[in-house]
Amino acid sequence: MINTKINFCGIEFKNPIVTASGTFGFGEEYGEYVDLSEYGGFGAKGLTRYPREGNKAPRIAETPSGILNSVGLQNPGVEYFAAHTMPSLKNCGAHVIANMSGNTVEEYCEMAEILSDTDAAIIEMNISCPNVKHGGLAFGTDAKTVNELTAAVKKHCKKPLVVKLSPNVTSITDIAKAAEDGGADGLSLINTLLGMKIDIHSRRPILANNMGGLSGPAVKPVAVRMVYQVHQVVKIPIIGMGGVMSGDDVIEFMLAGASLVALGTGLFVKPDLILDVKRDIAAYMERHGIEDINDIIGAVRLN
Amino acid sequence: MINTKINFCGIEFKNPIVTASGTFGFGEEYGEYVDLSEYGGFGAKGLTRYPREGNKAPRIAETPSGILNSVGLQNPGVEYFAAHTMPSLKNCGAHVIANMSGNTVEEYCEMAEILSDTDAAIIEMNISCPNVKHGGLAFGTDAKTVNELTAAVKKHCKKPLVVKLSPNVTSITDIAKAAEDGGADGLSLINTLLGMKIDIHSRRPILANNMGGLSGPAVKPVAVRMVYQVHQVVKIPIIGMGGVMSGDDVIEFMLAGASLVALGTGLFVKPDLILDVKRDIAAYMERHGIEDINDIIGAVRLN
Amino acid sequence: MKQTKLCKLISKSEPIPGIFDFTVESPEIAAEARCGQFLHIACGGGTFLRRPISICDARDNCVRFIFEVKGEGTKALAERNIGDFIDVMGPLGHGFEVKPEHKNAVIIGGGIGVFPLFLLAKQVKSDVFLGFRGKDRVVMEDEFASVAKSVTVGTDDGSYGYKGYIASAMDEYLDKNPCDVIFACGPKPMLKAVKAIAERRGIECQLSLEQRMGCGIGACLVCTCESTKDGMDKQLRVCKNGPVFDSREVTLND
Amino acid sequence: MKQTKLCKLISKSEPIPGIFDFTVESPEIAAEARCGQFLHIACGGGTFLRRPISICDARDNCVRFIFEVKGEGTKALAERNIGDFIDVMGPLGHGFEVKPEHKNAVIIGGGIGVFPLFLLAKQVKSDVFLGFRGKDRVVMEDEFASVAKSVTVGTDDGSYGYKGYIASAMDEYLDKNPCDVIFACGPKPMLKAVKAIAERRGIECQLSLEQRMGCGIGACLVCTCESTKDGMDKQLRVCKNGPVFDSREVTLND
Repeated sequence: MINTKINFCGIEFKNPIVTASGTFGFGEEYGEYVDLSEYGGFGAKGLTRYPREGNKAPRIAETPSGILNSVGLQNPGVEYFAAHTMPSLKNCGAHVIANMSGNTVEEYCEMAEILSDTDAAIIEMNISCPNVKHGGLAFGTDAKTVNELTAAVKKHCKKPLVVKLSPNVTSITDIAKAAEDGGADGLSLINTLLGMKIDIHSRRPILANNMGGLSGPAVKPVAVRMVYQVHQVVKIPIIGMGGVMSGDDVIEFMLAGASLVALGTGLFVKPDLILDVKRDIAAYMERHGIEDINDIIGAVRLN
Repeated sequence: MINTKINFCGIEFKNPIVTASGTFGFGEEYGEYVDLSEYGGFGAKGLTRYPREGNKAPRIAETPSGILNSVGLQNPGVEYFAAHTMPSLKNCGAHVIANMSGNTVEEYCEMAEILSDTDAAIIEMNISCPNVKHGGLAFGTDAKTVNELTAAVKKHCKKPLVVKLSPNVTSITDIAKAAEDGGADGLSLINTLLGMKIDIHSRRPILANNMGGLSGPAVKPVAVRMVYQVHQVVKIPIIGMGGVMSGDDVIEFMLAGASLVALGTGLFVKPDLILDVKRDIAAYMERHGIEDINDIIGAVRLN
Repeated sequence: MKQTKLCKLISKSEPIPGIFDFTVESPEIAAEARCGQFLHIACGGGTFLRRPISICDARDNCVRFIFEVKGEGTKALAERNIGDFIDVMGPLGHGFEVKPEHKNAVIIGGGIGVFPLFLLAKQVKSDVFLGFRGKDRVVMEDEFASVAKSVTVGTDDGSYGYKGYIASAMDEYLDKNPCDVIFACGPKPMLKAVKAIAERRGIECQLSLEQRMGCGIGACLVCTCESTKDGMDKQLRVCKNGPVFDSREVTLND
Repeated sequence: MKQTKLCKLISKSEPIPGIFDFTVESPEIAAEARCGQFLHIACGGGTFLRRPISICDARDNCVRFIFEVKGEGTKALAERNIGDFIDVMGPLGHGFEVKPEHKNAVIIGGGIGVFPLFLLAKQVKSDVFLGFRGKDRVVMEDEFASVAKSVTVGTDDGSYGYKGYIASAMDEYLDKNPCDVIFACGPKPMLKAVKAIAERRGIECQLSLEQRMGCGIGACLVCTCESTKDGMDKQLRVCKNGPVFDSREVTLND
């Protein structure tokens, strides 16, 4: 009998498969294709302190083996989520990873408090947002800012705090260590790579927001590399993501160092991807005589 | 009659199509498929001060819509190039863009001097190399280092100096401005994104060097974004590259701000890609009534 | 649970150049399909995302959809052969709502926007207006004629039928005839004109919209259109709240 | 100028499960092809790079190649139908060198490494050794028998023919027979064994190597193998200097 249970930040996940925030709504739509209890957990749509309408459309552009998106954090706000959405998910059979984005340190702290009083299992903090009080530079691109933000939020957070890292940085390991030093209980990576696609006939970017985040299989090599690098320098566990399309991809992220792995853009192609993934993982474990999936976390050996 | 001539750093290119260093050898092999005179110019294999054997194989791994490579700068050294290779290319009908990588500032300066006395049209400086005297951090990831390196090399360089930027940085515009302030005559971007691919069965990275550079259509949205961002903040011209597979892709890079556009990994799939590209560009110009290709450089308008 | 389905391609034609008329076998989709809904199709050819393609007809355990080759995905789809299996999600979305009070219905379609209206036209005996760029792009006229009260075809260039925008033909018709609902699908300028006409005349109007889509089921929030409401209801999901909307719900702003 | 070619697939079979035997039409490639050279094939199926596949035979304006389905690319290639056009570069690389002094030639192949040896076997009357994992993986025995002096087939598991590694069968043969050249293609452990045997016996030996490739023509320097020389000649290009090398030129180190 193989074990696929993972203890992540003290919480038991029945399997290592979760979903990436922003690709899965609040579970309702994909729940019509696969029972949510098939997942170890799922990442809920990114929340902000107050409701947001998001960007104008088009919000998506297809690229080779990937997509650009710029939804702009359309969401009903953290209070609505706490009062209405989370209660309805209480018995869905999978852990809910709430995801929050803030304009200021204060907003992050307030959201952490609100989410701490819900049944969300984990609070994931998206730090790829512009820091409004400091010229709009993204929180996630400066190690000191990440450290201070994490430390501040941690004081208000009664749930495991996972910091979601932006890949648009010179040194992912510096940012990861800063988050760990600030008290993060876990890390998730990678968020999207910033990209742009131009319609050559109209001479305008396809996205109404001009630029957007690249995700999908195209970014997987960058994601695997960053998960590997981060796993080498931190002790806290990692949620790996970036272009997962199969169970083999999940295994690759786990070998690189991820304890949990998120499906994301791949769901748009295969809404029942989790079923293939679970079958492939079981086959891989059997083929290689692996009894406990925890044994493969970070088990890659360099050449 | 349409004009496709581009004046780049004072040198006239008969069309904006060049090739990315490292994908085209020294022109010999692809010259058997398409006469080199079809190209505006071509980027020669990256040179180092002394000959290098490069990394062990495998040096390539396929990824979704791209490849990882880690050749490790195998090359006969700059002196061999100056004495033997460049003379044989003198009448090839296209400008040669020599490309150099150094371990130290001094090596870069010596190479610039040696290459200045050849018939290379342009010297392209790859700054994605580890700075051996400073803990091995890549020159290209720190703006101050880039500025100082560029200024130092510029003093030894009698040809237009183009600095090739690494995309593995938090702010590509900071690095670009640092190179411009240091005296760069032009910029080329993007170099490859650092990535990794693991063989899940052997649990080892596919590349003997473990990590490698991601190129191909997968990275095009990142490349177009960076070319656009850099074009907004510098006055010097840009060679754009990253996943070009068609004339439409060339146009996209030019709209984003590139004056020349390099074919690279796409050549592995279509060795005669330049012919398709030139045909598509002519068709685009005709369709849109564009008489001078210079009119589209940086002509994207934001939404 | 809903599922993606591998549906066998059983008939294929190219009624006018670049427009492909496919019929696939799927008793489940055929039974569920409502007029105005769409399929989300994995086209192959190295493209990543599925392509939303409207349902044209559904009967005898089969679903018919007609699409234009616009890019790599639709090109690859067009190259499929009879007997091949096509990976389909659907039927998806909220289609046209036919109500008992719809006694005098008008259907108006422009270009490739006529295809999603056929199943509706079979269901509601209507006066149908079909607009095309020119005579060589006219398609499905006879099929609509076989199920409609009347069919008026127009071409922008006047090469066939009514000369000018088809919305004008409809507007002239409405001057003299009763109408309690307009169903429309077509390019945005046409939809804007139809919306304006309907609102000026106080006629209920249902519009089928297009937007670049991701998941197709309402989870990813990329295919939004702007509603006339504010706050959290400002952005509606074309794939889930639509693709068919009451014209008073949406602004049609870019 | 050299060109990529769109070659029509004119025959296709699957002699053993997962191994596909293709023949494409191409007078140019058929005329140019030398034994041991390869084709660089755009397989489709969303894969990016071409796949190098050795030439098995060339005659009557046609080229034959046999490949194993190993991943997405070869899977997509295997799904091509007769009449389809396949995008091919080639013939590429430096093949086997047959010299007048090769009076007593031995050919040894292992697994899918037997295919690149067939055109050679037609050209040089040889004693042929073919090794496979087991009886159910034996392929092309009859074809080699029809052109060779002798054919010895072995299986690792002893289920057919010589029991054990085929290099050992060859070594035993060489104890009793003259030989002035060995041509080999197969998995690396087999090549290492053959190289050792040839060098111990002082027999010329030509090895066909494999490596993950990029451009296929020698420009990108990714498909290197380690030579026995130093400096700039340390890394040889499998696609251009090879795929066939004199065994004394290469180390076969990983």
